Amino acid sequence: MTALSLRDVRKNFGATEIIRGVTLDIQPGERHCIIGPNGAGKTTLFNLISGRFPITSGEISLNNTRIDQQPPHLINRAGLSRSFQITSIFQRLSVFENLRCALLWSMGYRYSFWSALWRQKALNEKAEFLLEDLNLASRRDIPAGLLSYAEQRALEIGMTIAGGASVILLDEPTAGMSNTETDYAMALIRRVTQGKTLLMVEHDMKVVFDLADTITVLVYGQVIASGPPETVRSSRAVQEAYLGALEE
Amino acid sequence: MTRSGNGARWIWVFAVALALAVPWAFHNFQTGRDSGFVLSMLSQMGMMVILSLSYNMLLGQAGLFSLCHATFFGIGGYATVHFLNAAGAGSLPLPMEVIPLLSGLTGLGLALIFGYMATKQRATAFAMITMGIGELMATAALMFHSFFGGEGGVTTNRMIDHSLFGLTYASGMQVYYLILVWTLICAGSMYFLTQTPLGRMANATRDNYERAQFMGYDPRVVRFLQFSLSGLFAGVGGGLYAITYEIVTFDALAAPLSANALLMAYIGGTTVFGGPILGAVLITLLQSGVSLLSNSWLVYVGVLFISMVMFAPAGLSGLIIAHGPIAAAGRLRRLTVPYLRLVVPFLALVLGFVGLVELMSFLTIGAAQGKKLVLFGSAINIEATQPWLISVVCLLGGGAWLRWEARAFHRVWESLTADLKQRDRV
Amino acid sequence: ADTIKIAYIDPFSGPFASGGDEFLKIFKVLFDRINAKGGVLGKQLEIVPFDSKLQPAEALIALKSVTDQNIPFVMHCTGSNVGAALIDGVAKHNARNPDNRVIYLNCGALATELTNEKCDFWQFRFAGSVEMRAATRIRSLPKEITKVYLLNQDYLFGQSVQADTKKWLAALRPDIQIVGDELMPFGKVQDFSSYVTKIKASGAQSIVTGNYNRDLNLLIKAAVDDGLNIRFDTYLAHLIGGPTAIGATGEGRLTSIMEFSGNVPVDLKVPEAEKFVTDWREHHNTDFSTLNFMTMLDMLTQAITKAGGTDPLKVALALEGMQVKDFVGQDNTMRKDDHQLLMPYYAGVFTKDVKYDSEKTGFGWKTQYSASAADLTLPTTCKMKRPAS
Amino acid sequence: MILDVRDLHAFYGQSHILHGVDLTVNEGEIVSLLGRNGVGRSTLCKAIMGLVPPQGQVMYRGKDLAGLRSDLVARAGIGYVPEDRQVFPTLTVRQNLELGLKRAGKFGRWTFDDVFRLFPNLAARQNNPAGVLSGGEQQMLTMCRTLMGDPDLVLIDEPTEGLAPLLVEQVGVLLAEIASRGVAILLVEQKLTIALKISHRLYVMGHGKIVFEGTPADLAANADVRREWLEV
Amino acid sequence: MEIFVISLLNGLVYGMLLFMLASGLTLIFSMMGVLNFAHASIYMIGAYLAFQVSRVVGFFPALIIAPLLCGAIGAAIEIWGLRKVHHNGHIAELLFTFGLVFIVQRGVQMTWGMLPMPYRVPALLDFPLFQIYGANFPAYRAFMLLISGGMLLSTWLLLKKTRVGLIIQAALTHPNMVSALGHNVPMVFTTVFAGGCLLAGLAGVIGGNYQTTEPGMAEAMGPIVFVVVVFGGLGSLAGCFIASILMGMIQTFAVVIDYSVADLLRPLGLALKADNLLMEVLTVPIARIGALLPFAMMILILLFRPRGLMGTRDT
Ligand SMILES: Nc1ncnc2c1ncn2[C@@H]1O[C@H](COP(=O)(O)OP(=O)(O)OP(=O)(O)O)[C@@H](O)[C@H]1O
Ligand SMILES: Nc1ncnc2c1ncn2[C@@H]1O[C@H](COP(=O)(O)OP(=O)(O)OP(=O)(O)O)[C@@H](O)[C@H]1O
Ligand SMILES: [Mg+2]
Ligand SMILES: [Mg+2]
Repeated sequence: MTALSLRDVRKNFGATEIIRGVTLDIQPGERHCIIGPNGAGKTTLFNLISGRFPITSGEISLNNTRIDQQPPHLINRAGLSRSFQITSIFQRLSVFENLRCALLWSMGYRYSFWSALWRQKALNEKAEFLLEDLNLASRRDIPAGLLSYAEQRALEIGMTIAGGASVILLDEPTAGMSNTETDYAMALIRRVTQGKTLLMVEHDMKVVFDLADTITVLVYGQVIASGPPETVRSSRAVQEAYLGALEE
Repeated sequence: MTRSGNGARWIWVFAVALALAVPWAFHNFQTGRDSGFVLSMLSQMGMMVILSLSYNMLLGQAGLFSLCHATFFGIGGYATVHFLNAAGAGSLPLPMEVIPLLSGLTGLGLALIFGYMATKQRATAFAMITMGIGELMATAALMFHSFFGGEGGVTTNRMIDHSLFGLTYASGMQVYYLILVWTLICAGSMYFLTQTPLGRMANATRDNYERAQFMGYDPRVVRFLQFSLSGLFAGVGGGLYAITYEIVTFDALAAPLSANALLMAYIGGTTVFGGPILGAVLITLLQSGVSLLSNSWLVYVGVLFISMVMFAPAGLSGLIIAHGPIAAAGRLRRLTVPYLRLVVPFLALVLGFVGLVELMSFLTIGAAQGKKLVLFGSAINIEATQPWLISVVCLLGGGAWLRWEARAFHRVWESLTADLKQRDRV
Repeated sequence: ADTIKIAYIDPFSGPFASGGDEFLKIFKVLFDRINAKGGVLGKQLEIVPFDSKLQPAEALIALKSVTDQNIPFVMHCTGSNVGAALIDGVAKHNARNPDNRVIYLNCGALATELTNEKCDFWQFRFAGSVEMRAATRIRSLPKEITKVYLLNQDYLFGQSVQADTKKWLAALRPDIQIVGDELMPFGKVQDFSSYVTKIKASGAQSIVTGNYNRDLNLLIKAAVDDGLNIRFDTYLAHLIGGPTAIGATGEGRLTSIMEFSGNVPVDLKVPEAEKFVTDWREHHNTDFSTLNFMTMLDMLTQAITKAGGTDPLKVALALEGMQVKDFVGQDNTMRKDDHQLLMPYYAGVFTKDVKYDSEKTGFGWKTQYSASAADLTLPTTCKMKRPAS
Repeated sequence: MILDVRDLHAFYGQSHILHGVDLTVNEGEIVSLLGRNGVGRSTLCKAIMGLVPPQGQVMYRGKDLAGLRSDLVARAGIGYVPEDRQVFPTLTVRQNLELGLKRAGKFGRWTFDDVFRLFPNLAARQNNPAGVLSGGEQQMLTMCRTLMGDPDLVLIDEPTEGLAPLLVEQVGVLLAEIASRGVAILLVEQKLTIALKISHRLYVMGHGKIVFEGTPADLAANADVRREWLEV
Repeated sequence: MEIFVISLLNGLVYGMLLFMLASGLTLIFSMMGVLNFAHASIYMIGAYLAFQVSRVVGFFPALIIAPLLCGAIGAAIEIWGLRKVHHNGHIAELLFTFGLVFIVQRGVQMTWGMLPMPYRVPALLDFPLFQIYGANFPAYRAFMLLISGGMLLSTWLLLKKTRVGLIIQAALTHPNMVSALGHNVPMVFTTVFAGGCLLAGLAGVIGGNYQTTEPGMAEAMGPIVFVVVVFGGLGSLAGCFIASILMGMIQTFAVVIDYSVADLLRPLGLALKADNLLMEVLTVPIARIGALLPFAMMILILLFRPRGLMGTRDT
């Protein structure tokens, strides 16, 4: 049983093929990092998995159920949640409301227009708890759009994991963070994704090698290597295509 | 939070008390007669409050720019006429007080149908679909007589002789209180809706519909439900319209009323729940009040509108809210003098502008009527150069002066808010 | 009070403001004329205008304002939709406030039903109903016409015109064949060439139409451009702005049904009225055609005098059945059964061959046919409820 | 000295990105600006160009350009090659290049022929919409488009980002060619190799400030700086 | 056949008139994303100015002067108004133009009064050009076709062939980049808005005497032009052109069709009789609802193609 599995997934934008046959299996509980040069198609891959774009061909399944023809909200309900490379939060809502929104569906409120939010104790407690967890309690009532960049990223992560999905996709969660912020964010991610399946895109090699159980290298829409960090780091092809320039 | 929350509560209490008391301020205790005009205005305000609040469920809360909101208001009105006629004929055994609920359900019914179509899209495409729907319905209302009564509309008699409280609804006063109660019910329900999961997700899809999708919500369903519910309230508003005027014509669902809903919500401010109420009151005053004074009232509405968009995009309520932090810090007094300094040049500007517009319109339109131009209480000879000169001077001088004072005001404001920020940090 | 106030509700803003403004101008002159003669019961008449914005709801709000100010008379001349609302509003107000009644003086809401099914004791209509106009319209059609095309606006007035035209064609001119009968969207058609094509194909000799303003001007323009050589037998081409917009293209083939034109006193040889016309032309660019307004005010002042005050019920009773001679000496009667003014109508043709032209276009209305009040005494279906006292 | 940036600050809304940057470029010089992702190098370029409102001084040949509209900055003689390429996708390659010209038909140091000689790929595609070009070709196009405007100083932001090694070589050649025509370059780079190879001087940025300044040799010698501010 | 050919011609002329108005709107709408509700108001101003100017210097100079004046008005609106509300989003821009509609409407009434203006086709063009099935084809209509053809061509050239066109197109996707290449983007936007208003003004000059010049003319033309532009699709001049002609044709042909839905059902043996709303809907002949068809079509196309007929991006 795999948590997430991709079978020869392809994506064309017009005539150009961006994702050229990606096959990938992610085991439950695995921490899987995808690395690769800019424009390799990592974000596109996330977009395909999460249903933002339809795939051109191939197969994607979540917990052995096909999800590749489904709209994003159904995929989410099936237990997959993602974050965005470009921060994507509800700008005008307060931090607390952002988190509460992220909790709503999973706690069974659906489209309810008869239950008053302020009376939902369990919901509010959970949101407050998350707020503490994310270290955002002091910013509780500030519109999310006014948070600092790092705080927004933290909120983004918080909203992604709030719904309690079993498979989490994080797109460059630490992009634009300072070293200490990055360390903090990584600790947070480690903590909140305990026992979940994590698929993450990241450029920061320190983070990647620290966190990942498995690394996949994507170059021009193709997987050129996949395996435990040591194997990937020592792979010739990977060094040439991605790590080489850094390592001299 | 609690402090401003309490303040807000008192404002509501005050507003309700005011609404209860106002008609008596215009009551003539000697003759025992009410002011019908004032009651009509107040009643009109009541239904417009419902209309603009329900419109803001779309524009402000869900980010949906609808151009057919009057459709649901109007259909509620038409249906109510038929309900009232049936009730009057004895075939609908319902008391008057409950009938607006039926009107609302009619609005809801139609909103379910049109909402299903329109909410398929969002942004401009949504706006254009609703514009089309509005035009279709307005034209249909003129074309199909059995339900809409053509151009003459359909009439009814609200004295159906069936009331929970034994009221006849012959007098405008009784009708006004009926409207007030329903307005409070609607406003309360709409406020409640903003505090429910659906209301919150409407805000969320407004800010970022894509993210909402990745949280398990289908933004289209959110839009659809929000749209339908706003149709429900608009329908109630239309029902009250029918009860007040006892006639509904196609004007009740035509484009100008849709535009009015938009104007009221925007001018009042879409970001705060109560904003549209301010807008509804102001616009009703302008349309029914100022239009008694000047036939050029449309120009004033236009200019007010443009200046609001340019200088106060958050609307009246936005302007008020901006003072919140300063008031909370107890520094409001420091703004008194700067405000007072704005008043004189502002008045000069307004005087000049109004003067010029009225002189102009009297020169070309009014002069032919042989009416005397009465401006600010005194008759004015439009042939003389003097009034023209004064107006131009007021306009230009006031404008320049106001600009200058506005800059000074801006500096004071900036320093105040900067101060507050400083204090926040400490 | 030292003046007798008469409220006047009509559109003064928005796209239809031209009508209200023009009528107000006319009323101003007519009021001055009465006041110059000493007013009524020693009091001056004063007109108090209210903007209806051509919307029933606004008109009803204005009506509240009127009753608040205890103004006993309300005039209203534009829009049958507003007229219907006012009849209803006034009736209900009077029933609910017997101490503060008003009389609705309808000077131009024309739909026939307003003095038939919808008639009311408190409404007096001082303008010919569509039916009266239709009767005049059909009678004035020349003998040689055998094929007509009906084109009307798709709303209350237009439909009314359509129905009554057909009714009187059948009654008076069975020889005429209706080769086309059509309703067009009110104010929405930008291009009439397709209608013209249809009309041409039908072989009609005349378009009989209740269209006015834009809907008439564009129709005639399109027809003339297409070289359609046909008559335009209209109901309302003489309305303000019509002659200006139509201009030379209407010469000799445009006709209209009107209450008055500058050339009527010339034909009838009434120097006093002719002088009024020449005075008018000196100060105004538009025509004076609403003689019925003058008749209305004459009747109203006589009724007030007879009632000895402005009590609406007494004035209303005085108005019922009142007979006066109008400015050009013709008989006018306020019929008691339905409160419809029985008045003469004139059919005029647009031509250079007149003494007084219209709107300084060089063309004016030459009377071709006139129908007297007696001719236009048509049956009514009105079943009026009359107040007990 | 062609460019002298002094105490430059910049913000995105509430977030303070540049915290007082000082930096100079001499006539005809190639200067590299290094640093990790997100330290604010691109923001510096944008602030110089006036695409982000700058606070501080941007002296260009003795004139302060800070706060000017970006088209005026460009007309003063600074060219800008953004990191995200920003080709105009619906326009053809040739039209893209034409837009680089400040006035129609007014060529300076660079002509269509030059460009097409240097990059035969572009010549072959000159009538294709730029949107269909490969990433590498788009990068070439962006640089050439800026050069058509005949700047005396170009700010080039990560020209080798996401390019295959072969193309990276070609970029090196182009940079040399640019410098040989007397144009000064401020090169923002992540890849040390190319920067060390071609630049005359280097700056390293960290947390919105300049944390190191020196020659390539200085940097090569200073392992601390490399470890702390550059390597992963 | 006869009716068909003539209707075709009529539809073409009307379509071209629509296109004259729509071209300016589509320029503004698709370039700047501004839903300019005041477009028809500028059209009206154009007609009035043309009337005023032509009284002094004659029609043909007015044909040039009036649109230029409208362009100047447009530029002023952009510089002192629109530009300032731009950062508040499209709704603010739209509401701004909404306010303008009121002001222009009353402003025109205050300046020229309420009545139609005697603005007529110049004598030089007031003759039938040729006859078809006995119907005249007036020279002025040919002149209109010529002008609108010219507008199509010049808008197309402007967009495709000149650098202004290139800059506008480029600024749509990457305004900052265009600016960094040394082009003054705000000025380009002013130019576009002014250009759109100029086209509206030109349409006013032509439409003002083809139809009538009166204070209601803006309101009459406003909605239908929006329909054309949205139906055609944002950013597509070709779409706008096709939509104009299509709408012209639809409305023209609808008038000629006297059938209703009930007529279609009758041969199927479904004789309907009742006096209710549904019956009324079914028995309305197409000719009566001609004016509604464009709106219905717009709704339909947006439901299934939110970018319109040939739009390059979502509306
Ligand atoms: N909607 C689209 N239409 C056309 N091309 C696209 C689209 N989205 C992405 N691309 C192209 O697909 C390629 C891969 O993009 P993607 O965003 O997946 O890269 P990435 O690996 O996430 O890069 P980065 O590390 O910069 O985030 C790029 O060349 C991009 O231009
Ligand atoms: N439009 C924006 N709004 C808010 N923050 C931004 C924006 N653009 C960039 N930032 C943030 O500003 C900081 C500096 O960004 P900048 O692009 O200048 O970095 P850089 O040094 O060029 O890095 P890179 O290697 O990613 O190009 C980063 O934290 C980035 O996330
Ligand atoms: Mg990415
Ligand atoms: Mg960068």
